[in-house]
Parts: sequence; structure tokens; C-alpha cells
Amino acid sequence: MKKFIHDFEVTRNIHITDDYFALNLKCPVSLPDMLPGQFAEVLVGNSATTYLRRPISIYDTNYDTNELSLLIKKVGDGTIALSKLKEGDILNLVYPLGNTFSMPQGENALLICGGVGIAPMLLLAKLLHSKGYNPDILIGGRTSADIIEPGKYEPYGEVFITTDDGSAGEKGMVTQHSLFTEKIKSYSIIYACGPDPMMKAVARVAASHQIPCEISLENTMACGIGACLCCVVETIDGNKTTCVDGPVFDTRTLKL
Amino acid sequence: MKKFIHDFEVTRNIHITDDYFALNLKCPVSLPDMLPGQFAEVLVGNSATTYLRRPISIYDTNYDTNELSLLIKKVGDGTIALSKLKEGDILNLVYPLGNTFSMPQGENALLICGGVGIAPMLLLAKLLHSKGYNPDILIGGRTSADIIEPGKYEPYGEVFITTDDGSAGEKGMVTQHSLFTEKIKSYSIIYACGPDPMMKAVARVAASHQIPCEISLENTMACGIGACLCCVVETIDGNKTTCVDGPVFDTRTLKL
Amino acid sequence: MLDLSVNVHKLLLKNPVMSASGTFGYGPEFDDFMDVNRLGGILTKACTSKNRDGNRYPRMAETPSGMLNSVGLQNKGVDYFIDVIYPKISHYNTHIIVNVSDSTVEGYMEVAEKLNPLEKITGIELNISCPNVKEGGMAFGTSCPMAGAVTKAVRGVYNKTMIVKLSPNVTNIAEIAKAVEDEGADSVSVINTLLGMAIDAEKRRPVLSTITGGLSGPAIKPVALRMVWQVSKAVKIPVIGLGGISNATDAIEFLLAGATAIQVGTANFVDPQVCIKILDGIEEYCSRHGITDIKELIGALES
Amino acid sequence: MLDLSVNVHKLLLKNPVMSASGTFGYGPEFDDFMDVNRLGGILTKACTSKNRDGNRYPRMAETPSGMLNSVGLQNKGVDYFIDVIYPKISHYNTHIIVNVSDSTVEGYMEVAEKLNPLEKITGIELNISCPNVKEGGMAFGTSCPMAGAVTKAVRGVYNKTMIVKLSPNVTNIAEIAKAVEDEGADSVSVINTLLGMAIDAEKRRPVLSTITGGLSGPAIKPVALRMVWQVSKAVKIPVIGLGGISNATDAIEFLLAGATAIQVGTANFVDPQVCIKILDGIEEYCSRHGITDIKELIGALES
Ligand SMILES: Cc1cc2nc3c(=O)[nH]c(=O)nc-3n(C[C@H](O)[C@H](O)[C@H](O)COP(=O)(O)OP(=O)(O)OC[C@H]3O[C@@H](n4cnc5c(N)ncnc54)[C@H](O)[C@@H]3O)c2cc1C
Ligand SMILES: Cc1cc2nc3c(=O)[nH]c(=O)nc-3n(C[C@H](O)[C@H](O)[C@H](O)COP(=O)(O)OP(=O)(O)OC[C@H]3O[C@@H](n4cnc5c(N)ncnc54)[C@H](O)[C@@H]3O)c2cc1C
Ligand SMILES: Cc1cc2nc3c(=O)[nH]c(=O)nc-3n(C[C@H](O)[C@H](O)[C@H](O)COP(=O)(O)O)c2cc1C
Ligand SMILES: Cc1cc2nc3c(=O)[nH]c(=O)nc-3n(C[C@H](O)[C@H](O)[C@H](O)COP(=O)(O)O)c2cc1C
Ligand code: FES
Ligand code: FES
Repeated sequence: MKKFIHDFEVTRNIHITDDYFALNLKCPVSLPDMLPGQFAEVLVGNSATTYLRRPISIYDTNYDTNELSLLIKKVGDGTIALSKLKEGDILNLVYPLGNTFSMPQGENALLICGGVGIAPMLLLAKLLHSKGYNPDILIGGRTSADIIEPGKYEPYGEVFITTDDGSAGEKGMVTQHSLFTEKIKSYSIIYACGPDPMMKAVARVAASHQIPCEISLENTMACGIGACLCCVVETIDGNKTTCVDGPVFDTRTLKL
Repeated sequence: MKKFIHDFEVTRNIHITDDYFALNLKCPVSLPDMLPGQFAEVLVGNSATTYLRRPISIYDTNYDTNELSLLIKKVGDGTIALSKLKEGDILNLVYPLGNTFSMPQGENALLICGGVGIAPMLLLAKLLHSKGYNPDILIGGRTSADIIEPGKYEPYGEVFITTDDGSAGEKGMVTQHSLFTEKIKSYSIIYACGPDPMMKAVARVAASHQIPCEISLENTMACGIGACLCCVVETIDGNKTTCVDGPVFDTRTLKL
Repeated sequence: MLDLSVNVHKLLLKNPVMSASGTFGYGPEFDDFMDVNRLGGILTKACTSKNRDGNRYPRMAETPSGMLNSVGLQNKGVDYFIDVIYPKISHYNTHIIVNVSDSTVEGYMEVAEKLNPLEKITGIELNISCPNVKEGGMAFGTSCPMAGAVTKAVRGVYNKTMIVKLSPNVTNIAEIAKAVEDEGADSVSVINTLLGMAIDAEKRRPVLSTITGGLSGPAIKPVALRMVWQVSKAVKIPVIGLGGISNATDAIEFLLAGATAIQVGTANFVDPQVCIKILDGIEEYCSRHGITDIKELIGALES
Repeated sequence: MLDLSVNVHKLLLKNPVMSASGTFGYGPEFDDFMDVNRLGGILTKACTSKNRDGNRYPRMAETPSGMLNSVGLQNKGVDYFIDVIYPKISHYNTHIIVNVSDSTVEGYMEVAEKLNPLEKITGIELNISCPNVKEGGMAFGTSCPMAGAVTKAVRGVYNKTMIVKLSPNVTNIAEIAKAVEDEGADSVSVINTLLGMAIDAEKRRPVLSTITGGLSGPAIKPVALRMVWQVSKAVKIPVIGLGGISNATDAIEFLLAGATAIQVGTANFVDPQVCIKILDGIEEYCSRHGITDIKELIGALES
């Protein structure tokens, strides 16, 4: 897929919670096609302490208005600087980068996400829905404050929630959710994105049920385009780049 | 004089010309006294390529509203970033720094400034006027676009203008202005701030008429508080710091 | 007309702007962002005698105005390069210079010898300065006898343009430059990365799997510029300058300090079009300053 | 209760945060911004045997996340220090350590000997690493025999705590550290500035009057951290870490890498209250991590 570099205009900065915000960005030309799981490398121009671009998933797209949106969690100087962008500001993106998820080979699919790991899942849910699937979407967090915009997913599948403290949905980790007792066997594929321990736990459960599992990794990156070899992950075929060969990997190919 | 460090709030950013802007800044506490010629070290937080603070003269003060203002010329990344500040943004200042001008020992005073060198002159004109002087203020520039807010000075003295191309006031350099033919002898002191060649030329003429001359230097600075010894100027008593012993120097003490 | 061409030994570069090894892949990674043929040359990712997996992840850490990397020469070896990669890049109409690395003198020789016949590989850059491998690597570049020895050995088997890439982690870089000049280097590139380290204070662990790594980016520009200036006064062969170059002004500074050509590394990550912008910026600078031949700028620092 | 005290040889510092030489004046420059007594110590501006004017203006250039300086040891000499400056700072209730510099071994000895009797000067820091003087300076710090010789000579005339400040512009800093340890240094501070250069491309001239200068600030932090780690593994005497420290996280990183105490330099220019913020931040870190004695962090890097 051809990659682009464009100056987007911030059309809206939506402060969702204290920690999360979404940027709506308008493309100066017509928005190229983007696939679920793909990301952009974002240039943070307004932070004195941020040098490299920041990889951020494509959260949503609107080809009618040539807009895309990013869902971002404030974790450090770069994301905090991005949270201060205002309508009319310019944001430079290198995009769309990386691979995408594969389509289910059977009937049902389960999407599991934790924290900002929901970002790449919205486009995936949309695509699955448009292809006639009705995926289950399981969102986990420490508390209810970590469950961001679950309503966005409802049009595309059934949404389930877990929190560590039980403040929303079922109490416990995602892999302790009741979906994992019986229904789990009905999925032909599981997709996951979230903190490393969560993805590993999901991968283990999937493997134990012999269900294909694809996870989206968030390795630290320098270039995002396969030029630096910094973002590698160990696979059964040697080191692969997360930015070009990933971020989506079949867990069976990974040395987890 | 006690120095302070405060987070000011930008109350207005006035774009005067393409190259010049003025920032009105509100002090979170009551504004300490400041003297003409003093400056602030401004922390540029929104530029990825600016590390050190930037020295900027105190342009104006309003003790009633606890506001001060800075007049800034865009010359590089730091000043360009400052030009983008909006109402409500925060700007951290270390201030007031440096010495001040001495008062005339005789009747009349001439203030000469070029480019952004007018910045330290407004407070000086005000002070002189409040002490009963009626100074002459000579503003020079390459073209009329370099003559910034001359009207601001009119309440405090008589304003004269020169431009290299004659697009405003008399044509030529400041030292070629008609004030220098006869009236020059009437001044008991000349104050100057502007580009180095201009200040040198003024100092020479002043010396030839044996008129005391004080200039405000713009040496590059790292600390602004006498700690680094980077900003020195050669004087007849050895190296002196521009930030503490200056920025105002009697030209007779300088090795120009 | 502005003449931007420069000569690095036998190589006539159409302009002095090249991409630095390890930061530009093999070229095609940047095809979507620029016409790679406009560059004076491409320095490929390091090529070693055998396949190397490189170091374990994490391999990079951001630092103030720069980054640390400890990729560790990951590549599939010289035979794979010749069989698989070379055919994919030999269409480029610019100099392709292969960055050659290894752990032993014999390894360097093997790679160089195998690359010698490749028509479109017009030169090699001996990387005797990689801080990210346990054996060889930087050790070759931090002593005059070793730097001289590897240069001499490769010179014996390679007869096209041989550039030697120097390590900045030394007391006297000019001395090393002279040692490799004496042993037949046609040019030196100055500098590779500075050895640095990053720590995650919360986890109380090194960020990199290798603990230390190579520092690059604007942070190191003042050191690189100083070394280019020192080396270019010490040797007669052309010096290629790099280290933190991010815009045309930086590039001009390196030329003034004595570099005949420059390489752009880490800046490619921040702006994948930066090489072309630097090229355009150099043209603009020359026309603004009435310069008709870029060679006028080389070493033209007044002091 | 949190114990923040650390021992640098005979000096018991109330906490590990000190100000670096040449960036904090003599202390009073910062009185308006903080209670200087809260610091673990103050390192004064360099003190030489005779008055020195330093280098000509311009003496500094901003660089990406850092700066170059070539102040060149401007000071009025040790006698003036004793007569005029000392009385103005002897009221401070913290360690005042004088940074000692000169062009000759005899000069270093003269300064050290004259400082020895001053009650409130509890130690000296031998600056064998200043890159900004024509004679002596860095040359002392870039070879083991010379570093050892000046250390030994000063040791002969100075019997309080003697810290030796090392140059980063060397191939093997651990070796130099060992050489000065062997000759009687009580501690080493790591690092002084990296030799760098800045050019004004428009004017085609060096920015600094001295052409090269010393690079400091966040840009050099990764190099400094690596060197502190290397040196602290090589010597038994306490290591004082510095180079780019700008916040408490940076300071913790240096402690983890093996530093017993730290110094804050260029960051004082960006935020004149930074030393106190670092101190507060270290306390906050310790309480968050359940640390009751800061000494637990020294060299506690897991790897
Ligand atoms: C392919 C990909 C897609 C991503 N999509 C999103 C997204 O849609 N929304 C979003 O908010 N974030 C996303 N991230 C993560 C995002 O890139 C980081 O949070 C961001 O780079 C942090 O920048 P910062 O300057 O705010 O924090 P920094 O100051 O750089 O780091 C703050 C803290 O976060 C840690 N950290 C930084 N980057 C990473 C990382 N990649 N993995 C683990 N820890 C890290 C640091 O170690 C540090 O402790 C994605 C990452 C990748 C690789
Ligand atoms: C005491 C003092 C008072 C000042 N008052 C004002 C003021 O009221 N308004 C105002 O606009 N400016 C003032 N200046 C100048 C101002 O500090 C610089 O213009 C500013 O620091 C430039 O920052 P920058 O990041 O925009 O440019 P940089 O990117 O730092 O520099 C851009 C260009 O300007 C040159 N430059 C930068 N600083 C200086 C300097 N100090 N002297 C000469 N050339 C320089 C650089 O060499 C470069 O060519 C003052 C300076 C001093 C020392
Ligand atoms: C991710 C990365 C990988 C690198 N790999 C190599 C390499 O394989 N061979 C080599 O000689 N230099 C390598 N380098 C060093 C660069 O070519 C260059 O010398 C250095 O980064 C300084 O230039 P810069 O600041 O412009 O990046 C690498 C640098 C980076 C950042
Ligand atoms: C303006 C300036 C002046 C300095 N003067 C001295 C000095 O006189 N003696 C000395 O040993 N180090 C001197 N240094 C070096 C600092 O003490 C310190 O080693 C170096 O700046 C690295 O630390 P930093 O990055 O925290 O500034 C000076 C540094 C600067 C920036
Ligand atoms: S981030 Fe550079 S190769 Fe993936
Ligand atoms: S700027 Fe530091 S002493 Fe003047």
C-alpha cells in the first residue's frame, strides 16, 4: 500500500476523560484507503522534549469528509502535547502504516481490548460488521474510567465489559469473563490489543482452545516504515518488524 | 533588586506587523517594580528546537492590572513559537534582570533606537517624561515596515524617524538625521538600542561631541543572572556580564 | 547554472546529499516519499558475512533531540544481499554504497570481496565503529593499529571506492583517520554513533536489551561537526560528514567544516522527505549566496 | 523517615543534589530563587592561580537540547577568591567545593594549597577536563599519566576531600578514573563537557570565538550516564554523576547507574529552581517506591 505524508488540520479535539482524547483530522487531499490495525506516525511539533514521531492507530475514518480520527491516551510528554492541539492546528502524519488483521475463517469473532488498545478495534469491528459478521467485543480496564466510548462499538457487535475492580461490567481480567467459559469455543478467531500481559493471557487461552489469535503489538518505534529495524519482535522466522510486518501478528508465529 | 520567577498568563497577543508582535502578560501576583532597560528571560515551551530561555526587554508595564508587555521580533524558532501563543496560554518569566539607564545630568535627552531596539526605550521615555524631561526619540529602520508603534512614544517626547529608503521620515541612517547637525549639542545624554553598527555609529558621534552615551546590548545569553559568564562584553575594567552589569553600558567604559 | 556535484574519490556524486547506513533501509522504503534517484548516494544497512539476528528488543530509546539504538547489524548476510536485495535496488540511478561490517578481519574481507564484482555497487563503507555488537565493531575503530589493519586487509581485496566510517568514541579521531588513510582508505565518514545509555527509572532497568547503545540525531551534531573539522584538517582524502544533520543549514555547516559530502541519518525517521528538502535547501542557499559550484563551500569556514 | 544523606569520602552530604561548576556562580546568584542551603553542596566556578579574563565573546551557542560554551575559566584568581568571595559565601550551611583549574601542575598545587586552610571549603574538585583553554585544561584529563600526575601532585598539598573531574573526550574513561584513584583521588565527577563546535552558515564563521567549545545539557545525558556506569564499575571511590540532568528522573537514573551524588549544570539556566525541584522529586520518587534510604538506589540498576 502506498504511504503518504500529509499536513492534516485539526477539526476537533474531544476530551473524553482526563486521560483520553480524540483528534479529528482533515486530510488536505482525498483520504487514501486505510485498513483496520494500520497506524500513523504523528509528528509532535509543540513539545520541547519529544523528538521522534509517535505511532498512533487509525481509530476511525470518514471518507465523505476526508477525516480520520485518533484516540490517544496521555502517557508522556508527546501525547500530552498532542492533547493541547486546538481546532485549526496542523498535524503532520506519515500513514497508513503496517499490516492489517485477517478475516475470520468461520462464523464468529471475538475482539478483546484493554485501555487504549480499543483504538485499532473500531475499524476492525466496522469491517467485520460490513462483511456480515456480528463480532463480540470485550473491553477490559482497571476501573470504569478505562472503558472508553464503548457505545461506539455497539452498532457493530455485542459489547462486553470487565474491570479489575468491578466498577463496570464483570469484575476481573478479560480472560476471566464469562464469555471464556462456554462461548469461547464458538469463535473462529480472536483479535486482541492491549497491555502485554493481557495479550499474552489471551494468546494462551486461544491456543489452549486451538483458536487462531491475532494481536496488535505496540513496540517502540523510530521510523515506522521498516528502515531502522528498531521495532522488531521475535517470530519463528526470526526477527520481524512491528511497523511493516506487523503491528498485527498471528500469535502462533510469535515467540511469546 | 530581587528577581522572580512567575508563570504569566497571556492576556493578548497583538500582531503588529508580519515581523513584530506584542505579548500582554498578567502576573499571578502583584507585579514587582521594573526599571527601564531591564529584561526577562522567557521560557519557550512550545518549540521543539529551542532549549535555553530567550532574553526579552520589558516593553511596558501596567501596575494597575499587574500586566507587563513584551515587544518581539520574529527572527528564529524561539520567537516564532512565542508569536503563536494565544490568550490563556502560560509563559514562564525570570525577571526583572539587568541594570537600568542613568538619568540625564542636564536638560535634554535623545533616545535612538533601531528595529526591535525600541523595546527598552518606551519605559525610559515614560520615566524621563515623568521626571519632567521632554526627550527626543529618534527611530530608525530600513523601511517604514521597521518603524513599530511610533505613536506609543509621542506622549512622552518628540518622535523623529529615519529609514534607509526614505519610505518614512528622513532618508538615511539615524546618525544622518538633521538632529545631528545642530540640535545634537543640546543633549546632555544619548541613549541607544539597536543593531551593533548603529550603536557604534551613535557612540562615535556622541564621543565626538563629548556627550555621555548609554547603549543597551543584546549579547547572547545562557542564564541571564550572572551565573554562566557567557554574555560578557569587554570593558576598560575587564570582562563584564551583559546580564547583570548590563545590558546598559556607558559607551566610554566599553572597548568598542 | 549551479554545479552541485562533488567527487568522493572515484565516485562522482550528482550532489553531496546521501542517506546514512541503517537509517534508510536499502532505499525502497523511501520510494513513496521521494525520488531516491535525486540523492547523491545511498548507504545501505550494514552487510555482514553471515546472517545476523541483531540484538534483542528493546533496541531503541528516545533521548533529548536524539535516540539510542542497539540494532546490532541485523541483516541476512552478504549472499542474501547479492541474491535477493541487489536485484531489487540495482535499478537506482545513484551510487549505492554498501556498509560493510563484521566481527573479524576475515569477515570484512569476505563481504568486500563478494561485493567487488557488483556493477551497481560503486563503493563500500567499512563500518569499524558499530557500538552495538559484542565482538569486533567499535573495537576496530578505537585503536589506530586495528583500524589500520582492517583497512589494509580489505584494501587488498577491494578495488573500488572504499570509505572507512570512524567512531567518535575516541580521544583523537584525527589520528585514526590518518591511520586508515595511510592504509589505503579512499575517504572517511565521520561520525558513527556516540556510545550512550538509557535507564528506565521506574523499572530500575536499562531501556536497551544491550544496556548501552549508539546515540544519534541533532544532539550529537556539535560533536560531529567538531570531528569533521578536525579530521578534514588532518587528512587529504575526502571526508563525508554526518551526525545530526536535519536540514540544509546543518548540511552547509558540515561542508564549511570540511566535508565533501554529507549523510543524513536519524532525521529520515522524523521526516521521510528530509533528504530532498536538504537538497532543495542547499540549492536555495547557493543561489542566495551567489555560489555557482558547491565545491566552493567545502572547508570554506573563515576563522 | 527518608534518609537522603550520602557520603562522598569524608563529606556527609545532606542529600545527593549539588550544583555543577560554572553554572551556579558562587551560590548567591540563586538566592532569590531558592534556599541554597537545601542543596547537598555547591561546586563553585573554576578557580585558578592567577586572574583570567577567559575567552573573547561570543562564548556560547545554543545547540539541540544543549549548549556549547567557551567561557575559558574566567575568574579573578585564588587570592581574590579567598579575600573577596569566600567571606560572601562562607555563611552557607552546605558543602562548598571549589573547582580548581590551571594550566600547569604547579598552578593546580598553588590553588589547592591556598584553599586547604579555608574552614568552609570542605573539598575541591580538580578540573582536568576543561576543553576551553589553550594550555593545560582538557589535556590533563585525556591521558592516564598526566591525569595521574596532577592528581598526585595536588594530593601532596591538599588533605581534605579531593574530587577529580573527568573529561568525556576519551576512548576509555574508566582507565583514567582508575589512574586518578590510584594517585589518591577521593572521588571522581563524571562528566565535564564534550568537545563540540558550532558554525554560523550565513556568516560562514564559527559561532564561538574559540571555534570549539564544551557541549552540555540534556543532549549529552546518554553519554554521561554510560560513562558513570562504566566508571562506577571500575573504581571503588564514590562517583559523582553529571551531564544533562534536568529533573528528578534524570537524577535517579544517575544514582541507579552508580553515582553516589549528582550535579546539576546547564539546567540551572533553563529553570533557576531546578535543583530544588530535583530534590523534591527525588523525595517523591522514594516515597512512591517505598525507599527509606537513598543509598539503596546507588548502583541499583538491575540488568
Ligand atoms: C502501532 C502502534 C499503535 C499505537 N496506537 C496508539 C493509539 O491509538 N493511541 C495511543 O494513545 N497510543 C498508541 N500507541 C502507543 C503510543 O505510541 C505511545 O503511547 C506514545 O508513543 C507515547 O508517547 P509519549 O511521548 O506520550 O510518552 P513517552 O514519554 O515516550 O513515554 C511515556 C511512558 O510510556 C512508555 N511507552 C512509550 N511508548 C511506548 C510503547 N510503544 N509501548 C510501551 N510503552 C511505551 C514509556 O516507556 C514511558 O514509560 C501505539 C503504539 C504503536 C507502536
Ligand atoms: C538584554 C536583551 C534584550 C532583548 N530584548 C529584546 C526584545 O525586547 N525584543 C526582541 O524581539 N528581541 C530582544 N532581544 C533579542 C532576542 O533575545 C533574540 O532575538 C532571541 O533570543 C532570538 O531567539 P530565536 O529563537 O527566535 O532565534 P535564534 O534561532 O536563536 O536565532 C535566530 C538568529 O538571530 C541571531 N540571534 C539570536 N539571538 C541574538 C542576539 N542576542 N543578538 C544577536 N543575534 C542574535 C542568531 O544568531 C540567528 O542568526 C534581546 C536580547 C537581549 C540580550
Ligand atoms: C537505527 C540506526 C541504525 C544504524 N545502523 C548502522 C549500520 O548498520 N552501520 C553503520 O555504519 N551505521 C549505522 N548507524 C549509524 C548512522 O549511519 C549514523 O552514523 C549515525 O546515526 C549518526 O548520524 P545521524 O545523527 O544523522 O543519525 C545506525 C544509526 C541508527 C539510528
Ligand atoms: C557555561 C558553563 C561553564 C562551565 N564552567 C566550568 C568550570 O569552570 N569548571 C568545570 O569543571 N566545569 C565547568 N562547566 C561544566 C559543567 O560543570 C558540567 O560538567 C557540564 O556542563 C555538564 O553538565 P550539564 O550538562 O548538567 O551542564 C561549565 C559548563 C557550562 C555550561
Ligand atoms: S520502527 Fe523502524 S523498522 Fe520499525
Ligand atoms: S547570561 Fe549568564 S552570566 Fe550573563
